[in-house]
Amino acid sequence: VEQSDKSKKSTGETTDTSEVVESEIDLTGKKIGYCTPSLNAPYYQALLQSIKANTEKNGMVFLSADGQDDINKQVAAVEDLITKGVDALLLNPKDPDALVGVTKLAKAAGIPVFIIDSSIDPSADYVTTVQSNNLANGELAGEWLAKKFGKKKMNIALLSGNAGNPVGKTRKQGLLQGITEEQLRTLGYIDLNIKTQMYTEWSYAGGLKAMEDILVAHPDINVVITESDVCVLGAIKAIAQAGKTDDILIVAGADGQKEAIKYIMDTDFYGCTAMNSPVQIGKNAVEYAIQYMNGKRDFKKTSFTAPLLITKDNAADYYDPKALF
Amino acid sequence: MQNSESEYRLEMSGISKSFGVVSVLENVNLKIKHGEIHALLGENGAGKSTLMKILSGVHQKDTGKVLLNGEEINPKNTHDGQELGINVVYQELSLVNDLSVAENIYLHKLGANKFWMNWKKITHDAQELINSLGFDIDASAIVRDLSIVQKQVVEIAKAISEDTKILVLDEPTTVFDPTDTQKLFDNLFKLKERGISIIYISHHLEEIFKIADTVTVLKDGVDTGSLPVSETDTDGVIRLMIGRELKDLYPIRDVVVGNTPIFEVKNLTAKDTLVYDVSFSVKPGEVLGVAGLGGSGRTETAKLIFGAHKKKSGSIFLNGEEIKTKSPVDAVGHEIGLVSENRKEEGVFLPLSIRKNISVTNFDPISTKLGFIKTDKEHSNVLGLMKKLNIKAPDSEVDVKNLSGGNQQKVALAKWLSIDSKVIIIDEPTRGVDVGAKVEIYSLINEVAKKGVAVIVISSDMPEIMGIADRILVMHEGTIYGELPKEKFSEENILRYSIGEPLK
Amino acid sequence: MALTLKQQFSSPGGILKFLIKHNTIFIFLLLVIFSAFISDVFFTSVNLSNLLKQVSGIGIISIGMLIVILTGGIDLSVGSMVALLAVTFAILINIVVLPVAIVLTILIGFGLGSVAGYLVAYQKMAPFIATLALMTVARGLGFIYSKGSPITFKTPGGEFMSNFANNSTLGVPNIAIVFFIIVIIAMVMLKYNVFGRLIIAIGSNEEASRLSGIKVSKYKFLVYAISGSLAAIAAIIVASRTNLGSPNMGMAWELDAIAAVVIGGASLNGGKGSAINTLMGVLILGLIGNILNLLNVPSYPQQVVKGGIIIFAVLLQRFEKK
Amino acid sequence: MALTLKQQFSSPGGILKFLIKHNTIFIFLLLVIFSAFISDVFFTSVNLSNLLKQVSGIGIISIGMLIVILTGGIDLSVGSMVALLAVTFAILINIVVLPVAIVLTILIGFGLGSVAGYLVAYQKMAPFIATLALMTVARGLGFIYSKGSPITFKTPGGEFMSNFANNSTLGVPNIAIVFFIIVIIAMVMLKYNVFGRLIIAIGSNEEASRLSGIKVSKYKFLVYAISGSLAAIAAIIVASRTNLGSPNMGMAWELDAIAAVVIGGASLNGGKGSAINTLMGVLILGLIGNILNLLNVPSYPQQVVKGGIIIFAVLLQRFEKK
Ligand SMILES: Nc1ncnc2c1ncn2[C@@H]1O[C@H](COP(=O)(O)OP(=O)(O)OP(=O)(O)O)[C@@H](O)[C@H]1O
Ligand SMILES: Nc1ncnc2c1ncn2[C@@H]1O[C@H](COP(=O)(O)OP(=O)(O)OP(=O)(O)O)[C@@H](O)[C@H]1O
Ligand SMILES: [Mg+2]
Ligand SMILES: [Mg+2]
Repeated sequence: VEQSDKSKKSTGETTDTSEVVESEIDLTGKKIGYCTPSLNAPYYQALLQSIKANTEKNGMVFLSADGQDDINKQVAAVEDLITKGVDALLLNPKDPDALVGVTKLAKAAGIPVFIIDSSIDPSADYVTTVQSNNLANGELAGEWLAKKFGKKKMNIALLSGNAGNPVGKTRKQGLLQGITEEQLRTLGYIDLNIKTQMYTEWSYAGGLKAMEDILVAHPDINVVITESDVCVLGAIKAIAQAGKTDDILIVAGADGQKEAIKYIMDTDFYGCTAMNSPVQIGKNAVEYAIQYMNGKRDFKKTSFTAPLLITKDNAADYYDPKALF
Repeated sequence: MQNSESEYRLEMSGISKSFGVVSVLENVNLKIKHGEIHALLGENGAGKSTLMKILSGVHQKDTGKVLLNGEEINPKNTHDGQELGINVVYQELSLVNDLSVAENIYLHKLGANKFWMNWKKITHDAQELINSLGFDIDASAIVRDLSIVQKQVVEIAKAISEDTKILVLDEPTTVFDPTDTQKLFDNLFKLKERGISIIYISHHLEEIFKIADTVTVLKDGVDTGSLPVSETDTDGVIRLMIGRELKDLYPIRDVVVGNTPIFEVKNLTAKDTLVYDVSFSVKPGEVLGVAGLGGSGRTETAKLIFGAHKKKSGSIFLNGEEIKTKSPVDAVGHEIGLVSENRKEEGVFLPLSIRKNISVTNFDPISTKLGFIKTDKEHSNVLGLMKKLNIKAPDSEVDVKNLSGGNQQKVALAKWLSIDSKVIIIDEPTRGVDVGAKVEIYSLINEVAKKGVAVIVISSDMPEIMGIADRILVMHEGTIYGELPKEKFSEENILRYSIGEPLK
Repeated sequence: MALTLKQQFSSPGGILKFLIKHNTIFIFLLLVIFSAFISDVFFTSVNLSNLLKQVSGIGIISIGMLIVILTGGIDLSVGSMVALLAVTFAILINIVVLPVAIVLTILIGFGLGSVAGYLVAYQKMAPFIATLALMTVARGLGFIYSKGSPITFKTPGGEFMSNFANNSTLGVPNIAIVFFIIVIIAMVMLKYNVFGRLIIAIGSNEEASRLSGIKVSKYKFLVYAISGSLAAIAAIIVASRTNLGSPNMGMAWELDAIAAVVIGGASLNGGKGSAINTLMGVLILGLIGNILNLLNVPSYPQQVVKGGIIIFAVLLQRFEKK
Repeated sequence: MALTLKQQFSSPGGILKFLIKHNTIFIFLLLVIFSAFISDVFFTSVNLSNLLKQVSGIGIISIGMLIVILTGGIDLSVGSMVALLAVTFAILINIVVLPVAIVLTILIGFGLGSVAGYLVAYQKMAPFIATLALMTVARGLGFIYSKGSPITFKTPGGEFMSNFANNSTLGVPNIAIVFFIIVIIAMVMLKYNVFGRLIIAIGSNEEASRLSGIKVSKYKFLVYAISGSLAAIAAIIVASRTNLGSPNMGMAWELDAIAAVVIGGASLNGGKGSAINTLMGVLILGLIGNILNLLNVPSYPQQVVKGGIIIFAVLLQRFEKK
């Protein structure tokens, strides 16, 4: 596994975060196509912007397509991208198996495919995967939580994104693994008590409603773990409303959204989150695509951005109020 | 507003109108005096309703001129028409089912700018209006719950308001029994005295001679000029309408009626309606008339037999064997047919073509085992029926909603009369049908009876029921009050039974 | 059928009539009693006030949906409209003073609703397709204006709204009070106001209404505009609850709103339906979601159970009518 | 109004009549010509075959939706049904032989549709609410059976289906052929078969149908069952396209299907609509998405433009009728 260097989140949209990549061939007019599974979350928007900025910075043309949160629509979107003709396809697959077919279509059309952000089944035809290490990130957060509580009893509520989401699932696994591994290491036993799981549809309002009901049904909750900052940001309102900000600790397995980092800096109840930087992924993805065009072929099958936990200690380094995400 | 200078309240001159390529009115003239009851007559599809709709603003004329009190008017919609004092009782019921009687009566006023409802006042006023018309309907009732007769009364009440100058009644009595009709006439005379001009459309010619001062006849979209009622008679009017003499309105009944009843009803009682303990029988080939006042339960009885309403007790026999009709499907399975009195809501499929309307009861002979329709057969079948019933339409593909009222009625009849039945119940067979077409329908009923079918005809039209029935049952308050054999047929006898009194 | 039976009762007394007409209330009460039995935290004031807060947004658009449905129409754009208007409000609150932001948002809601109204009333487009198209357009605009990210309230006005939306007066959440006021206005309008009666008339028989000289197009236009305005109020409320306007808000709310109206006994053919029953429909739907969460029913089965309860409630309603 | 005008032409010749009746075809052709002009890759065989593949799934459920809408009903459950049945098919294909898996899936689709049919036809529930509830139930069941994750085809049967779904015969994608066959069957049934006649009769006047002795409940039941079966076929196709069944499939497809039917000129009040026009509606919607992708319109504005084109197409339709 190749681990790319993780730079600090540089300053937001006002400053240019994109970089010119060295290239021997002339990149002018080359087309980079990116297919997002959805644009219904700021994260995806930020990722798209990052890829776009890096593409254009290098003098290439950026083409995008949106899967609209529907596997079949994403397949259609990729087909349309291939029809248009691109020199490299960056694919963020909504489903690891469902998009295998279109990677083969792309290959048949002579287009290299780079899997971005999410994973794909190994049977697919692709050059490499560029993503955050969701599992490792989740583990870091889980370990942090277990350390923080030590022997103290945890009553956990889990706020998830939406049903059946593979990324969410990986992060959740990471969190749980982190907690249990750490407990085994330091306590010698596992004490994992997840009292409820609720889905938030990755939205503020969903998190708020879920948290309201959780607080009524399980008043003894003292930890909220979540697959993403966005699931919990609305929930904070409910916690504050119930006057429980001193009793409940929030731990997120991702993403390092600026609002979350701000909470980590300013408060004690938002314990940590893990960095899942769309800026970084976008940058790396375009870089690899350019390297491919320059003839490089020996890519590792997976390249992660470095796992990184954001806590009070380092939050200020990663806080950029102007960032898109 | 009263303009005494012009002799006529209303002058329509040179009116032409066509729907697409179908020309409906050609250069029609109509002049109505102040305080006159003017009858507008004509065959089905002659264009009477269309002319009135032009007057009220529903349709726009292609050419011509309309003068009201000598001033030209051009109502663009019914709102304009009402502002001018033109109120119409349309041929097809046009009430708002979910509102109360009072609201319906004052609906057009509600549209005019007021903000708050004055429930008390409109209910009170409406109640007074209805009472003054001599009818008994709760003004706060929801229209949906009214019988069709009551709805028609509401329609009429709605059209009569203080500022009415011209009142148009397009076949107002088709659902009325003789007493209701008389009440309406009394009211019309009162309005006439108030100087209101009334245009009266009807296919009941005897009514015309009772109330109208003047008649205008429309034929094929052209008017034959108007003449005072005193200068003509029924035959004269018929000649103007259909261009020939009409010898016998009612065909000779030369059917041999069988001896053993083919159809029998015993002690039938309804679960949800007023009908109770109805018993009667019909012999093959017999035409059994059912008379009674509106609300006496004739329609309900028919629907009960047909399985459209729920039964509480009683039994039905066909050819001596008891049958169950829990739903219309069962009834149709036993070859029982019902032509509903409410053609618009229950009789025809307005958006569908004549062909599709007629075929719907009768796919067996025109389709294969797998249900594929033999289109040639269907066409010839439908065209034959259209010809037989003289349905006026360019072809069988015209949507029924574009037919005139009378022609719609014929389509509703054709649906049932074309198929093999053992029993057929016809509720108000000639509602809105012109005299010429009535003869055709009567002959058809006769023809059906000749085949040995038991025919039950419900009718509020006394001459009609006496003209075609072999025997008449009279209903009163939900059950059969009396039976009249042919020799005792008279309006007086029917009426006596209808109001629950014995014969003299 | 039902009406014939209904009529049976109509003469004796008003009370029985009322009970029959508002049987949704019983179904609601039944669910409340049932919920109180199976969950001991259900009947806590915190939970009840949560429940009210959770339903207020959808409740307000349901009232708009009701009046549209009364005319025989439908408004699929309300959910997306909430998103677009929440974003609009969040943008506005950060640049103008609060009252102006509120008024402008409502006016924009009215304007957006007017587009649907124009297409339906004057261009005679099928309401379903006109509002479906606008649903797509509004969601798209919401994403464009917000650049895909939520816009946080940053001004004192925003803070005020946030406090308002999350606090209660006399134990009743403020936003629920707003919702109830809208329900009461709708009730009064539908019963005692000419406008209300006329929209019922139009939904019940459009042709007859036209023949009675009612300006059908004008009223049809207005109901969509009002629905848009109510979507604006709902947007302000839900945005204030979370302190931000996000283009993801109101996802599929149109379906919940329609469901609430229909559970409240309204007919999608128009002419039939009442505000109080719609309120019950809203509460029933909210309650189902709430109690399933309290009972800790896992998410997947929750959807199954939810659908089952809806069917059950509607069947019960039919049964009660008998 | 439109019909009056239509009648105008009805007497002279059949061709003009046909043109008027099927004006959706023109709008489609107009869009095709327009698309060919503004994008040089649009008219490539690859793109056209992609387009056909992309619309086939929604197209098939649109035909089911059409017959439901013809009776005056609506089926909101089809999208979720596709998800549940795709999962079902994926599970089945991994445990039984292909033909059995196909037949069973269709039978299950029929059974699920029957539930909606039973509620609507025999329990007299409003179709909107009955199918909305089932939509929730079906989605939930899809998640339960799949445990929330897609189920991949693992057998040779699966491979066969995957090849079938992604390949073409004589240049036409196989799944489009399936779709076209279904359209043709629907056309024939609606025009030349008693079943079609009767459902149109029911949709145009249910009471008159009942009094004509038509088994209204039976036919209403059947249309939902058929819609369920077609959802099963659509599910098999879309699952095969991606080689797996996922509970996330078919999200909001019910709206696309309804839109296709309505763009095809059908009336949601029932009694009006045709299979060929629904096909056009499906193609129009698919084409709009395709051409916007080809033109590289970004996602957010794409939604706005898409909504705009739908409105435009429907208005054009009205205009052409005049
Ligand atoms: N909207 C319309 N579109 C097309 N044709 C129409 C329309 N309305 C009426 N017609 C046609 O115009 C003619 C006249 O119809 P109209 O209703 O005026 O007749 P009528 O004299 O009132 O007949 P009836 O006695 O049966 O009521 C008929 O042939 C009818 O088919
Ligand atoms: N929808 C209804 N619900 C309840 N009662 C009704 C309904 N329609 C009619 N009735 C009642 O049933 C009785 C019979 O109605 P109706 O007037 O149809 O009888 P009828 O003898 O067929 O008269 P006609 O044929 O002259 O209309 C009346 O008392 C009426 O009030
Ligand atoms: Mg007429
Ligand atoms: Mg009757």
